[in-house]
Amino acid sequence: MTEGPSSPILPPMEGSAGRTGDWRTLKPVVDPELCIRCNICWKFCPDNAIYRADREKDQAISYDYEYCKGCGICAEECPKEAITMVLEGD
Amino acid sequence: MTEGPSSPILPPMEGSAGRTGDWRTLKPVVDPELCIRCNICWKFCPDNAIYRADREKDQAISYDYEYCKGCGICAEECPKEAITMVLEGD
Amino acid sequence: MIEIIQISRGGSGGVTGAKILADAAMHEDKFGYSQAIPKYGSERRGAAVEAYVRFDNKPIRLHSPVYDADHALVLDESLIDRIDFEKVSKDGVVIVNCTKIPEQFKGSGRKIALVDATRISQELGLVLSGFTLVNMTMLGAFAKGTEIVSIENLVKAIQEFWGEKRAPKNVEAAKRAFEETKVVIA
Amino acid sequence: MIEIIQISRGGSGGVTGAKILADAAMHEDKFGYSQAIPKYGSERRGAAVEAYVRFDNKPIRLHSPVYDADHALVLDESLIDRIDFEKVSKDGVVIVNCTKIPEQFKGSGRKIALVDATRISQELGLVLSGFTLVNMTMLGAFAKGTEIVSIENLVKAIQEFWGEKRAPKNVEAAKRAFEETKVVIA
Amino acid sequence: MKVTQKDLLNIPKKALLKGHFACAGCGSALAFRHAIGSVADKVILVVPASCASVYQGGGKGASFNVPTINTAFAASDAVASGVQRAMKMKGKEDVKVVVWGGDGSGADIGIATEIGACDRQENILHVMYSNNVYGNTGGQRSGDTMIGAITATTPQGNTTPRKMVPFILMANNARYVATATVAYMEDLVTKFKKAISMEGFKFMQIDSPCPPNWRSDSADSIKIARLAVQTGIWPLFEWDRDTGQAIISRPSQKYVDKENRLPITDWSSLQGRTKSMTKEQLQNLEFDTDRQWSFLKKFL
Amino acid sequence: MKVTQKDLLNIPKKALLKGHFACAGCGSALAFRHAIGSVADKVILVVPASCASVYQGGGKGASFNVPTINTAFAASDAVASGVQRAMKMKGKEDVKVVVWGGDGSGADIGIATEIGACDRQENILHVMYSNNVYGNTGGQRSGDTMIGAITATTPQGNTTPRKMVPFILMANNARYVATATVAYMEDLVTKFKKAISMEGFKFMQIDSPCPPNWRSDSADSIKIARLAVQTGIWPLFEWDRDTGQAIISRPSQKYVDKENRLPITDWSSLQGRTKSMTKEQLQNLEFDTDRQWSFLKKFL
Amino acid sequence: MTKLVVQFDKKSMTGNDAAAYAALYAKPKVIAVYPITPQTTIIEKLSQYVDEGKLDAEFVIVESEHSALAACMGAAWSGVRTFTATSSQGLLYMAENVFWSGYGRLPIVMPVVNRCLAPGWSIYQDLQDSMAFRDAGWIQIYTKNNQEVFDTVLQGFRIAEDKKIALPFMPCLDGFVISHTTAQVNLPNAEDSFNFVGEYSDPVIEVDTENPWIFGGLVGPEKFNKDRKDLMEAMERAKKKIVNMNKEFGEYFGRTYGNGLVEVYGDDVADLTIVSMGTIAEETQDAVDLLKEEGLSVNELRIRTFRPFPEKDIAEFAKKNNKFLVIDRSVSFGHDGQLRIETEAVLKRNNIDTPVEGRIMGLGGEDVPYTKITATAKEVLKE
Amino acid sequence: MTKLVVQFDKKSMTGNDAAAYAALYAKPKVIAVYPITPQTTIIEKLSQYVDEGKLDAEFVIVESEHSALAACMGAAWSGVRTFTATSSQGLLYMAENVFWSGYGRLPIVMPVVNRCLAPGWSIYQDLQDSMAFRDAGWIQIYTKNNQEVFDTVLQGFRIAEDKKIALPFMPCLDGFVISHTTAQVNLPNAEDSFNFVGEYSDPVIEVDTENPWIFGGLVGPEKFNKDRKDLMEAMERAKKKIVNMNKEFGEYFGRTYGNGLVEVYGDDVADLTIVSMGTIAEETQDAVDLLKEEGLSVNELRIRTFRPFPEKDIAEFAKKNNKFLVIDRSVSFGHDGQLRIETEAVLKRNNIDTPVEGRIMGLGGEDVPYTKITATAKEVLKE
Ligand SMILES: Cc1ncc(C[n+]2csc(CCOP(=O)(O)OP(=O)(O)O)c2C)c(N)n1
Ligand SMILES: Cc1ncc(C[n+]2csc(CCOP(=O)(O)OP(=O)(O)O)c2C)c(N)n1
Ligand code: SF4
Ligand code: SF4
Ligand code: SF4
Ligand code: SF4
Ligand code: SF4
Ligand code: SF4
Ligand SMILES: [Mg+2]
Ligand SMILES: [Mg+2]
Repeated sequence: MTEGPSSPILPPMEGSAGRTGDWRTLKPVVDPELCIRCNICWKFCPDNAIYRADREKDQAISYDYEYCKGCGICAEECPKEAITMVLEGD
Repeated sequence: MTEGPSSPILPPMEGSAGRTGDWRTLKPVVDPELCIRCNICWKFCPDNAIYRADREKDQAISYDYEYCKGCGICAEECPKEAITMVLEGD
Repeated sequence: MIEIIQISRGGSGGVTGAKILADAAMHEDKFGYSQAIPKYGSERRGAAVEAYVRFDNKPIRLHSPVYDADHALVLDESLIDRIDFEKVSKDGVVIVNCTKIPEQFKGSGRKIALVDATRISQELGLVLSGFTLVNMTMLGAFAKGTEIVSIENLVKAIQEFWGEKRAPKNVEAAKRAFEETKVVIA
Repeated sequence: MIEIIQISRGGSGGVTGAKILADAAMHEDKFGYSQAIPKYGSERRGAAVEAYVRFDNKPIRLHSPVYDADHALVLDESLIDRIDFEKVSKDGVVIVNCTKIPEQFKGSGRKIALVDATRISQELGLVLSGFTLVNMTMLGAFAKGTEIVSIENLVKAIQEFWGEKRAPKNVEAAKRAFEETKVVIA
Repeated sequence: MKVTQKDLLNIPKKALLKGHFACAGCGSALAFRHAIGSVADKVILVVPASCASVYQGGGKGASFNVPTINTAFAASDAVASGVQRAMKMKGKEDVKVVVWGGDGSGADIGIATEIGACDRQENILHVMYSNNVYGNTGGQRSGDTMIGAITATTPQGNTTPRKMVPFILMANNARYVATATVAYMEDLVTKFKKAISMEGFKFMQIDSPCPPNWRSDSADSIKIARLAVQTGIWPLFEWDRDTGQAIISRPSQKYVDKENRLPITDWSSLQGRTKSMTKEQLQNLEFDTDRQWSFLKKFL
Repeated sequence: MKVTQKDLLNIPKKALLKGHFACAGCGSALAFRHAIGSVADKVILVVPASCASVYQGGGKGASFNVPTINTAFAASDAVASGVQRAMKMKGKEDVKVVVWGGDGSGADIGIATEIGACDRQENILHVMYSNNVYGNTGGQRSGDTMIGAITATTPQGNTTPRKMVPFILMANNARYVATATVAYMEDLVTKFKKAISMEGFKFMQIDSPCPPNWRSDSADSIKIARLAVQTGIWPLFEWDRDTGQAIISRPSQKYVDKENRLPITDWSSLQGRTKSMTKEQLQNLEFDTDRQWSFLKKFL
Repeated sequence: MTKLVVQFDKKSMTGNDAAAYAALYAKPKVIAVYPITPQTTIIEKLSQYVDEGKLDAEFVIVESEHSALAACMGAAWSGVRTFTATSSQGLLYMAENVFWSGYGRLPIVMPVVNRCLAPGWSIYQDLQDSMAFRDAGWIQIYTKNNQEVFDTVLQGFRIAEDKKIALPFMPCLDGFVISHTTAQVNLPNAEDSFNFVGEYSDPVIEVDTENPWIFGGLVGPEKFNKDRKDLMEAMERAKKKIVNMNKEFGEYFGRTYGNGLVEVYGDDVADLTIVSMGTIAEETQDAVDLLKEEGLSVNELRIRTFRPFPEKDIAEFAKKNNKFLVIDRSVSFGHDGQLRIETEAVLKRNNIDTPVEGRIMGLGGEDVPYTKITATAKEVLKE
Repeated sequence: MTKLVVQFDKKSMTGNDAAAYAALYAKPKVIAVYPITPQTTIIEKLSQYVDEGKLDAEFVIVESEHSALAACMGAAWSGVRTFTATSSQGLLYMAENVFWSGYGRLPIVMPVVNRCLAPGWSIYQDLQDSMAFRDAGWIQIYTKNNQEVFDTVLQGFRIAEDKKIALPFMPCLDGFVISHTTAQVNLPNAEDSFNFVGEYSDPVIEVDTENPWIFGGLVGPEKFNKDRKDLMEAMERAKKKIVNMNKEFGEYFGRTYGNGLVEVYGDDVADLTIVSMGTIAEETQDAVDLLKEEGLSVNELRIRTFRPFPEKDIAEFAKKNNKFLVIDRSVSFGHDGQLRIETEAVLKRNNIDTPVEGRIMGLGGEDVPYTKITATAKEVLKE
């Protein structure tokens, strides 16, 4: 479609809304000790901002703070209360 | 609405489509002898072109040929086959 | 240019008839161009429907109804009064579906082409849901009465329109009418 | 005419704040006319939102955003860089929600009004679905920092907007900010 | 409340004046005559584009003897809502607002408007007379066209099942839903009068034979409609939100049991649009009929 | 065919790229991430005006990693039909066409288009994520708004029952109809994959929490959605035309029996839009919930 | 109408609030609504008024704009005052009924909050939406600020409901820059406002169970042309009505907008006249002042009423002036800006030599600050 | 394009048949239809072609015009040739998508069979319907007879599908007087016709599962204006394309229509030039001949292409001529006939003194015979 008309066409792109991590007031922090690597938090993150836990490598989840909006769902849904929401910047 | 705008407004009127009896090719004719005054034909006439039979006055149905379109429903539905469709003009 | 007005009843095939008449004129060497304009409205079965046909030897650029016709085609005798014959040329032909000169024309000196189209059509089984299709029949009468389209070209047009299967009856209707039509001076 | 640019985060009440600031300016005898223009876009909670406010002593006929502001209101310190301070008057005041002079302004010679609006608002319970509403608080700081609207008129505007039931907390926030705001030269 | 033939004879109003523009043998006009005639006055009609916008008249006068507002094709239920709300504000809550429209507006282009009015529980009655086609434009397929029926846009016969608007509105919580047919006029008028007496959104669908588009003999209109009931193609029923229950109407009761139904060909052979249906088409029509019955039976 | 959490973990595609424009805690975005992510490629999305036209991105780039056509509010199912038909003509019948839209288009303005596509048995899947309001315009009442919920146009709480689009489409002979919720993601994705594998018109309605319009804490999105199931407000089920039968989905099975349901207030108290509901409003909501269950039970 | 010393309350409010106030004060009986940005806050406000009992009206929350206008049409046919509002795609979606209301002579008042048309999606302002309906038989007035929105909506009911006019009325206000911008409005009280508008007691049209007439049915060419001719004439009468209404409003409330049809700003004669509509026209006033300060001779002719199009007023002003610069915020693609086209046409028709330049600006929410207007004016002056 | 000695078959057929033939020969892949008088016979014919296997296309019988055009849009985005047709209320009902197709640059071909707009109900011809969409970014050509309908629909696909144009195409034909009137059409055979149109192999736009792009999403003012500017330029390019297409069509099929944009009939210079469109323009040719016979100097400028508007061609012709009489078959209520307005505008813009008279005729199917045209011409000549 190289010579086509000028009309609104967009390619996929990470961060199309910018660094959405900026939107956060509260920040999720995981306690790797408490985390049982169940990935429920990962499943429910609307922003895909959680790096999966890996049971085999015994790795807890971690965050992509660049994009995590701090909604708090992960903390709410974690069965082990392994995630705490802390004030951004604190 | 006397001084209102000029817009399409119509009053009710008999014969708004003209003398629809003209549309007829076949014409229903009733045999008053056979007619049992049940008024079924009257009921099914889409053109309201049948004058009701009157049991008390012992009167058979009759037709408003000015408007009867000659559809033939009355003849078809008459339980006594008291109505015949004849060629118009015959 | 030849201009024709036709009146028929919805259901009797008038619109198709006008179209086929135009087709036939197209085949005439002396014309080559034609037009058929149905006047649309509430085209209910049985209600009066007008149509206009023009023949010419060059493309026709008019798009209006025919106001002053040369000939008139009346597919149903009872509709005669719907046409304003003041505006139909006295030199033209009036083709009517009936057996004798209608009252209205008596003494008019008009050339009337008479044909019992209803009977012919019915005899040929040209009946659809109770309505007799007199359109093709009346075209035969038109050919005979006016002599401006030949029966050959008319038959050609009918055949093209109806296709192999349905043409024969319709052709037959036109031909029989062509034979049976009587031209009289009223 | 005085022109103000405000930046805030969706959810912190910036748009309402700008409106109430305009209301307050209307009550000032020296102005009487004002305007508040929120810049609409995808105003998601947490996303940056600009708004523009104008004060004047005659009806304002401009409808464009403020390009060259006299003063700037920053409801969230992290948003400072979203404003092009090249275009904000050096003689004006920058009102920021923070406790010490932000890096960006150090040595700029700018007049900075500092207030810990987040704390004040939170202490007063001005929190909605997790978001701290610093808008009224920052207006108190604006009044103090710029001295172009009086705290009285600000309070009046706040009261009018929020109505009897909800006004007190908001008034309190503005008043406390008015007291606590420190104006410094950076 | 059951209307008898006697009641029909004492029709309170000549709602449809003679000499109108409907084709000879038109079911829709017949239904109009009795249904609208049964409610003497205080009725306002709202009519979308359809045959009813033609047979109501034009030129110098109208065949409809009831105040009527014509609307755009998809607008009627919303216009009717506006009329009803206005009447309410004027303190004329006794005025009944009736939409009289075809299956084109009722099942296709206007269905969002209709569902919207139903959702808002507007106090109106929508009568959808169904000739199963876009009659006014010359007989093209509508969402209510029967499987296998030839229309101007489905020259080999329609292939999709009927959009059962009554079921859609039952699912959407209408106050009252009913089907009717001109063949059983007492039943039709009974339902109409019942519907109009209720508060909320009411809907009726009426089987309305249409000789030119069904390519049928105009004399057969009633016969065909009766056969639609007897073959099971046109189940007659009522559904009331208050009970959540459907009731099969008397004329159809016998045909709940498939055994008792007449063969579909009794019905299809009388119409040019269906008489040449293939075996497969007939099967599909039967299948779609069964689907309707089985849906219905869940609500008995 | 049942999708497990493992399957979710092995999600074949990042359908929704990070850094998108949905609000924090958006259920719709979450549903998108898993549902669209579950079908690696050969999907074309059609998106009507809605929050999805915003959170898909703009400016320089898009968060949707799937080809997407934006349409007018009421046009999506027809545009999707055109896309699917074109793909068919191009010999690309393996391409799946999915409408991803809100309850505004799905239940209100676009419902005629949707029912039309269903009627034609277009081979498309319509996913209606429902946040029960017009989210994109700031939270006005939609046809899918719960009784009693405060919206921008119903400041005292909505008064009309929900327009149950799934039921409407069951009545209209859809190939497959299902409800789902972000709270039970495996169930959601299972249904989505099932739907997309079928031929014909498929429909799914997804309960999609919306913190700004529900006036709820973004952290509670999943909790509220789960409670909607547990209180019976949001019955999870599937309906298949082939069987004509509805199946209550696992997470909802326990709540078929009203006894087992949690009190509605467990759900309503978490949301600003519902927490001040009057007793009467609560009763009406319960009544409407019962209505839905009783409709559903007829198809079990 | 008795003259009153009307009390005002100076309030700051958005343009949409101003529209909602005017609607509230006119007491429509049926309001039908469907949301679209940037119109939404009008209908949200009205829903509050109704909910709070401030306004006794049927509030119909419909499922689409097509139905919103349709419901108003039903109410208008029933002879009650009625109101709705829309924007952009919403206006397009109700297109059939927009024409129906115009040609059907239904006195509905419907503010259009101007927003551009998709695609691409954009919620920002230009005039493409309402301009697309300039054939539809609606009166269109383009407002310049919040105050004028209130005043115009209020006037609208009286203009529309005049039996000699009987046309629907579309007050247009620029999205966001008016609709969502807070500014001062001198708000008369509810009673004075309603007194000005008056009760809608003698409807232009009214369906009536006592008189079973048919509305909007089949017509032949003759009747069709009669109705259309009356519609054209009603538009002519509307010009007078708008002028009178402007005057009367002035007497009553102390404010006028030019002569109601057009508004001149600056000197009566100048080297260059800027012709425009909406907020650009108000911003132009600052530009005119600035240019004057710089010693340039520029004035402004604001077209307030676009339908009916004020041919005479434009022609007369052009006759006295030297050059026109028309700024359009919309385009008829494949030709030019609509205001330019029509302005040129009336100049031609009236044999006026004043040359006309045209610029299209501010599409899709593009900002048009006075600096841009002054720059353009200078450019054109130099030519 | 190789030149061929193309064989014709002279056939008599209605204008709608001619449109259906052209569509058949162009082999669209997706056809979506919704009936409305007087368009119906086009779609009925196509349904037959598809049913009989003469045309291999998806035939989508939708539930409204909004969806008819929407389905075509989906197909156009998918890169296949697509066709629909509509009229009057149907065009209004699809309004949102009409604009969407134009601004979205979707090369759909959609004949509009011109019919007036309700209320009252009338199915007869005038140009009010398509004229209302002159802002929508569609190319509009108004045909004068059945032959031109066939030719124009055929040309339409190539014009629309040119990547440099990428605009939807609306051939307009007067209801009944063209659509239902039988006249002669020189019909080329299917193969030659298709050869002329060519395969739509390099779509202007194409959604693609390999390239997950987003079509028609959110845009800011900058991108918005870029797209609109390109649309304006595409309209300019379309003028050239239409001229070339007319020429090429002439070489191929031996017929042209003026220069494609306008067509002059009669002498190059005359005392009076009648300017009109559609069938009135053809009927005018008879009027011109007649007036000439009577010794009056009258010629005709038929506007074939209304969008893009042929400014230059009209201006040039006006420069040579003495007086214009514009006959409009539609009105922008509250101003004047649209063709008159735009003609005046371009004359003004080009400083041409030729005076312009205007007449509105033929609304709602009112007949406009050449006698009426000659009478009007004489009246205007006398003034
Ligand atoms: C928007 C729009 N599209 C199309 C039409 C043309 N039209 C008028 S009536 C009609 C069909 C009506 O069908 P139905 O509702 O079934 O009523 P019937 O004519 O069969 O009585 C159509 C397609 C129209 N008037 N408006
Ligand atoms: C014809 C038309 N009317 C109104 C709008 C404005 N509008 C855009 S999105 C929207 C609401 C969408 O609601 P929903 O479909 O539930 O999706 P959500 O925003 O909740 O995700 C509205 C009203 C529009 N774009 N087009
Ligand atoms: S939900 Fe909790 S336990 Fe499970 S992976 Fe996340 S942080 Fe770990
Ligand atoms: S806080 Fe919300 S956005 Fe951030 S990682 Fe947790 S679930 Fe994702
Ligand atoms: S149906 Fe027959 S028997 Fe009965 S009233 Fe009529 S004519 Fe008489
Ligand atoms: S033939 Fe038809 S129209 Fe005539 S009376 Fe009998 S039923 Fe009525
Ligand atoms: S076409 Fe059918 S529905 Fe319409 S008037 Fe004729 S018979 Fe009645
Ligand atoms: S408004 Fe609701 S649905 Fe829309 S993006 Fe925000 S959370 Fe999601
Ligand atoms: Mg029908
Ligand atoms: Mg929603």
